[in-house]
Amino acid sequence: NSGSSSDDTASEGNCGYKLAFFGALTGSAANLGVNIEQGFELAIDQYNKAKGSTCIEVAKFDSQGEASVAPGVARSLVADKKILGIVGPPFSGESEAADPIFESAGIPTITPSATRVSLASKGWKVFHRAVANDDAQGPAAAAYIKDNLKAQKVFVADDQSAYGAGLADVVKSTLGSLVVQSDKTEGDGKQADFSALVQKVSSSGATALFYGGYYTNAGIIRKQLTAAGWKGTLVGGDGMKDPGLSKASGVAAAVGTIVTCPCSPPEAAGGTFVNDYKAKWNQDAGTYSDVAFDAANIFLQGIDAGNNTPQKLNDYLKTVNYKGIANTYKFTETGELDPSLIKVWAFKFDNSGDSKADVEIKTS
Amino acid sequence: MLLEIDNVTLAYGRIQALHGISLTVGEGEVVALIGANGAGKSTTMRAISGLRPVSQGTIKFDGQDITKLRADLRVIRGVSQSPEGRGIFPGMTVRENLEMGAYTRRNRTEINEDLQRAFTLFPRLKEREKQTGGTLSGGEQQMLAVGRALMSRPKLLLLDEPSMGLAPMLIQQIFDIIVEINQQGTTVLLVEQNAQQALSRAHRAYVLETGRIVKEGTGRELLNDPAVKDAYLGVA
Amino acid sequence: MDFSGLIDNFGPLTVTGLAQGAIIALFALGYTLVYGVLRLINFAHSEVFLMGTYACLIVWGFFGLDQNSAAPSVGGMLLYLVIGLVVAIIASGVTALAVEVVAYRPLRRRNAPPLAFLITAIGASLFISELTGVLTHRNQRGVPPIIQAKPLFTIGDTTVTNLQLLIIVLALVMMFVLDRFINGSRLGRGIRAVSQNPDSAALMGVNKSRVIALVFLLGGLMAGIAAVMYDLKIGVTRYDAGFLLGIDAFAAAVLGGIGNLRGALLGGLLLGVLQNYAAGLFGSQWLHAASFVLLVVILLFRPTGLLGESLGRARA
Amino acid sequence: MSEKASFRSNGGVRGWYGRQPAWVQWIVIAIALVLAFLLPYAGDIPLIGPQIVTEGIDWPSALFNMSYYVLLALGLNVVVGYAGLLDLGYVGFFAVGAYGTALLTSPDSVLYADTGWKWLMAVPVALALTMVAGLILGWPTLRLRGDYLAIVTLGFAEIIRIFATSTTTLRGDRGFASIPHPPGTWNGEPIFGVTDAVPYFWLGLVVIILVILGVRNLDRSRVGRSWLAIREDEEAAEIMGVRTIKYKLWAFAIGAFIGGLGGVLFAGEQGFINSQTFVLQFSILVLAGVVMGGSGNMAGAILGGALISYIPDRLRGISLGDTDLYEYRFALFGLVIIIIMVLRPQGLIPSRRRAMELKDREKEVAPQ
Amino acid sequence: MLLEVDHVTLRFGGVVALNDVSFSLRKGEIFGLIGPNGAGKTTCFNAMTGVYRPTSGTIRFQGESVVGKKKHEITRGGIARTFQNVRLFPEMTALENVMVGADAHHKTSVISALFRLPRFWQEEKSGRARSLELLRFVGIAHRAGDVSRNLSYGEQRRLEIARALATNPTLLCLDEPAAGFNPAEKEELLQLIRKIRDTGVTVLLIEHDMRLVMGVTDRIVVLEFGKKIAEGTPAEVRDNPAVVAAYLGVPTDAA
Ligand SMILES: Nc1ncnc2c1ncn2[C@@H]1O[C@H](COP(=O)(O)OP(=O)(O)OP(=O)(O)O)[C@@H](O)[C@H]1O
Ligand SMILES: Nc1ncnc2c1ncn2[C@@H]1O[C@H](COP(=O)(O)OP(=O)(O)OP(=O)(O)O)[C@@H](O)[C@H]1O
Ligand SMILES: CC(C)C[C@H](N)C(=O)O
Ligand SMILES: [Mg+2]
Ligand SMILES: [Mg+2]
Repeated sequence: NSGSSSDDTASEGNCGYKLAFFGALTGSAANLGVNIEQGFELAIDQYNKAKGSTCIEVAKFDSQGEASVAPGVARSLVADKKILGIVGPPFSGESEAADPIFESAGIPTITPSATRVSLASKGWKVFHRAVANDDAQGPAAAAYIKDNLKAQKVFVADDQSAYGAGLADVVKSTLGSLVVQSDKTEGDGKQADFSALVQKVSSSGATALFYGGYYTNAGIIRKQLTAAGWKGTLVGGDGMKDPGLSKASGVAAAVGTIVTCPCSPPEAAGGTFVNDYKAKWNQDAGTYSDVAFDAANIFLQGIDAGNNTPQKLNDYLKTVNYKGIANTYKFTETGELDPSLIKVWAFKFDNSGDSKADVEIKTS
Repeated sequence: MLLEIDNVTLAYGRIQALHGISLTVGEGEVVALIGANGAGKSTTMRAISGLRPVSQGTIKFDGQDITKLRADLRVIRGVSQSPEGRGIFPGMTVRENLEMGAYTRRNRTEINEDLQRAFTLFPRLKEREKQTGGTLSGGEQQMLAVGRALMSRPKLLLLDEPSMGLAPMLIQQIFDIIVEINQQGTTVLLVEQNAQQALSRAHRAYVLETGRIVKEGTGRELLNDPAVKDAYLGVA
Repeated sequence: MDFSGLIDNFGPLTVTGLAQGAIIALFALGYTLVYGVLRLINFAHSEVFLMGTYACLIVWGFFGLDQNSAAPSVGGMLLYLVIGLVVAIIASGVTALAVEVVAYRPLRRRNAPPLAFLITAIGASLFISELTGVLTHRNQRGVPPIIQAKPLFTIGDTTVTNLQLLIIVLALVMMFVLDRFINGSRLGRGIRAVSQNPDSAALMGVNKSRVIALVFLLGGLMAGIAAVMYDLKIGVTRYDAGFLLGIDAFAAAVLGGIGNLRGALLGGLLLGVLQNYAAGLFGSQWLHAASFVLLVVILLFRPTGLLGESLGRARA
Repeated sequence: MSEKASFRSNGGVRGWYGRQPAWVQWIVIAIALVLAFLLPYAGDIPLIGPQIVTEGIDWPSALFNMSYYVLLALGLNVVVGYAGLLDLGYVGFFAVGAYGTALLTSPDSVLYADTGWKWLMAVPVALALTMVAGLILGWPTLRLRGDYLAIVTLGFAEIIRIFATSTTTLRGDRGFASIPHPPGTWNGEPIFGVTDAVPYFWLGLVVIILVILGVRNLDRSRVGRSWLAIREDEEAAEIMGVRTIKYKLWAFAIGAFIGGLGGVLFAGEQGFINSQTFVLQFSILVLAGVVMGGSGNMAGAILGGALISYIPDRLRGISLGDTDLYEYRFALFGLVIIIIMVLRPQGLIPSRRRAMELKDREKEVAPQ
Repeated sequence: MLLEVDHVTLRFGGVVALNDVSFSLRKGEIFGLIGPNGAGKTTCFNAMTGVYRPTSGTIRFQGESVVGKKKHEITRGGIARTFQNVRLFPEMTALENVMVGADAHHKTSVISALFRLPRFWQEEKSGRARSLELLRFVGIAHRAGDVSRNLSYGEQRRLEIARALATNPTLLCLDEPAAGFNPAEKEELLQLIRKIRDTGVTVLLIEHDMRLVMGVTDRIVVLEFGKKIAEGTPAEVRDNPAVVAAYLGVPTDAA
């Protein structure tokens, strides 16, 4: 228990607190939530191991990713006075419902993935976003389609989720006249027969389809497109960055599918993260696992520095400049990631059935 | 005895409809069951055909205990009922209704013969052959119900107020038919409000009052019984 | 509105719509059959279907087939198809019977009111689909390429694939067989009798329990076939696949006249095609809305569906 | 002999209650009410308290959730239990109430510039809107019977949801944020804040009590009789002079009103709504609640409504070995539904009428 | 004339159930409608009470056409009926069944019920009293609190009459009320019908029991195959050879 800190007593005194994960652990959106939670828990685990004791406890709160469930769960979270900080909520919708409660309780949050632009403009002092918002991701995806795929005809569709539609709108306006046609589908679990969309895409002559939505729908769409003989490329955002896509569509159909993400490749994550994660959870780190890992470490570092109330921890976040495995983090006044630190990467599905880093996309 | 009912009680929920009745029907007999509204006549019939479970007592048919037997299995043994309220299949045509009566039988030619017999007995049904049962008039439905019950060639035919809703001319006819069927070898248990007719055709009869059998005798005896006359035959 | 979206794709949308509609129709038969006899919506029928979608995947899995496999030869294709159908039919049939025994029979024994049946069916549906959800971690499961869609022939600018043709023909054949059975056979007459007047049916010698079980089983068989076709057409299944398509199937059954077999076919095909047209015209997000609007409009003019109830009673 | 005698000769708690003089009955009611208001503090009861309260979700919030579920169950009970109109899309009215409130009060709404109202001002308008929605649904469906009605109501709710998802005015998944809370301050603090759900629960409770009184008055009157007659034999009812159309529409409108109340409360508490909430499963759950509790009986509907919200919430945080039961909550819930219905087909607290009916029917099952 | 059936024809597809039938009822009489099975008697009731709409012809009640009117309007207008196949509200008590009928003329609105305004109390009380009285009148007061499903067939028929009377009809239409009654009970029914008439209600009676029909009616119309074949006093009709041939047959004991 030598500790790396020069101030052993302080860090001893800073034990007995909790950090919380708030997000979907069950329900149809659980996959993304679990990825994040596992990254978060791994960080705390390693911290506690280093300390040799369970210094900081993990508290998990399952919101099911649903806005209607979130407030009640959030209230039970804020009732726990030992909680100093929250990683989450992962989704934008539940953030809208739960963040006001965290705000009024003054508990700092770092979301590794809720990318809706407007979240930062609500005046919440506890809100921090460790990734770029949709305004950064959309143009990047568009740039990739234009510059890397060199597509002349693009079809844009989305699933009408706040996330997917927002992204698709940005892509559409950025691509301008390259967009030959567009469509909207119903959301996850509400539609399985996409034959009308497939037919429209095939007959439009588009060589690229941008789909704003989650991997569940995207997998089916990719499969049905291939079955109908369409040979173009499917492009999507972070919501599609999950091996689940190829599990549904079959690896062969998924190969070549491009997903963008305001994150860096986890395999590029510094240190031993990739292996540690695999060792602990017996599965590969997923989307935003690394960011969640970083977010947790930001809190841990803050606590180590003696910020043992939510208030202090929140103030600490204003000053933080943390170099993690996925990125370097610095927050603006509104809690956004400092623009200079924003990274968007393109990933490509390959024969392994998962997406591998392709290129970092530079917009502008 | 073809049918032996021993001390049967039956309740609808909290309402005790039969308080231990016993009756017998011999092979080849026509037995009438008369009684006021709510006496339990229809209930007795339902107990015999198996539409309602009895709470106590036994029902024996052809020497075998059928108290706990399912209704459809009783049909196979030879019990057939034309129920109160007619119970025709409203969405089936008249012909299909009649054919349903022969559901347990396989011999097509025999079935067809019987079908023709039903049409001869009730020419009206022949006219309405293709009309759905639900659109028949009340009396037509009654004819259909009786005709259908005959279609299974039962050993024991249970008729619950077969004359109900029939025009006077047909009432006469239906009792003639009953006698005819009986002469062809079918045993009949008959519930009737038209006690005059029923008693004069029946070999034997029972009088039911509030779930109990209060009298039994030959048709003649009861016809001339002053109490019966007073209560069920009306002042003529 | 996007008229060109509809007109340019009219032919293909019609064909895929018919294929989807055929699946819906097969699925809908289960609702119609059970409704015809018991006068209640078998809410758990969606899970009867769901079990079919998984059963064939599992058995194909035994042959080492998964979503990443290469397409089998023609002989293999036929073999796998038949095996898949048989297994799905068994799974769906068994599920249907299980639902009948667990959720319905005890209530029938107690002469329970109709709403009670509806709710136990909902309970059974919830139980099966949620359990499937938990066991599969709510993940999708991809379907192996048993039948590689290949264009068979072309009419105008519309190509019809082997799969589409198979689905449509299979649905028509099954419909025909079922229709003959219900309207032509003795057991079929028993079914109709129980549906119209259970007491009288018993008085005719019809074994009600057997008829009811039979009806569930028949519905299950059809759902099993629908499930395999669904797998092949959609390419993916998931714990909520039954619920999702179940709503369409229920709507189709009602549209055609619930309790009416031919109505289910008509309703299914109509719904499938209409959904595709609506998706072409207004955008895919309106596909279900369009089908419900159609349903409401048609029921306004024909309160008992397009073909009316035929298994059921005509006049109370 | 008389009507009373045969209806009241019931055993059990209900029989006991029925036999008490009026003042005893009032005291019982008063005690029950006080206890209901004290529910948020149930956790403080030694021993059993911790068993009752929820773990993964804040207990007062769980209570509030129960309160709007109870409201929905009460409203649906009018439609299904009293008038016998099978409504599978009841969530539609809940949605209309919530969206009505959001449109009038949320800064995200296109109407905000013109209205920008407080919650309380929006309530009457939103409720009027739901009643209109009830009539709009009711009118075309009047001629439909039984299960045809069921699918149309289901479709109606789906259409509402799809509209909410797909039209820009209703903002779909983006939803409406910053919906104001109910008014009032206490010691300078707003009564209805974000972190404490107790006041919301109390508000819900007050609304529930008012609804109970209103529905009870309707039930025990010509209106209730007409509903019952329609349920039993619609044509005969009409031939006996019952204006079936009018009473069916009233059933829809009243049901919609109560559902709308639920929606209004929900919006006021959450502060944020989007189209994800108003899914079909929700309607089906509420229906299950009503029937499980005892359709046609308010006490039953209340219990059923509370249970469908409480059971899943209570299953949070309970683990069996390594598995968190919460994941299985709906599967377990499905089992619970089957078990309850098989054991008590008439519902947990049936109306006397239904209880008798079932008892009678049970004895009439033919040999099988 | 209280009720005028004027050249009414009613077809169901190929079946002509009523064929140019005309007759009329005077206020205060007991009028019989008889004829063989399937002659169109029930259909005639259904046309009068708005269940079916005549293919052609009109039906006027108190000078006003009832064709196309809603069923409940016709009932409030003063025509009440019973059904050939009893149609009560099975799960409601006998008393409640009758109260539904009594409600036909009540004015309690949803609002007054909701807030228990004075009208509610007043109508509820008078409606209940009147319903109980009607149950006594038809002789089943002792079953007021039983659900109607549990009554025997005969009791159900009486209850139907009480329910119909509760709507305060000017004209009461009874469709085979004596079906399932034994002669003694029929005698009671006969008295009951007279009693009803004596309260000022006109009665239209369909019945196959000739003793009852001949004993109680003032005038009779005979239908056969949807056509009117005779009209007149009971005595006239009884001796009409067409009626004897088509309907009565060789007089037996009962007739
Ligand atoms: N389905 C039923 N549910 C409850 N009680 C019933 C039912 N059917 C009959 N009863 C009751 O059982 C008793 C006997 O009725 P049942 O129908 O057997 O009489 P019945 O002799 O056939 O009379 P009727 O001449 O009127 O047909 C009556 O008191 C009646 O109220
Ligand atoms: N909806 C219908 N469709 C076809 N035919 C019908 C319909 N309703 C009645 N009918 C026919 O019209 C004729 C008259 O029927 P109605 O019920 O009026 O006879 P009724 O005089 O009352 O006879 P009953 O004395 O037997 O009750 C019958 O032959 C019947 O089959
Ligand atoms: C996990 C992510 C796909 C979530 C998404 N970016 C959102 O804002 O909702
Ligand atoms: Mg009887
Ligand atoms: Mg008639």
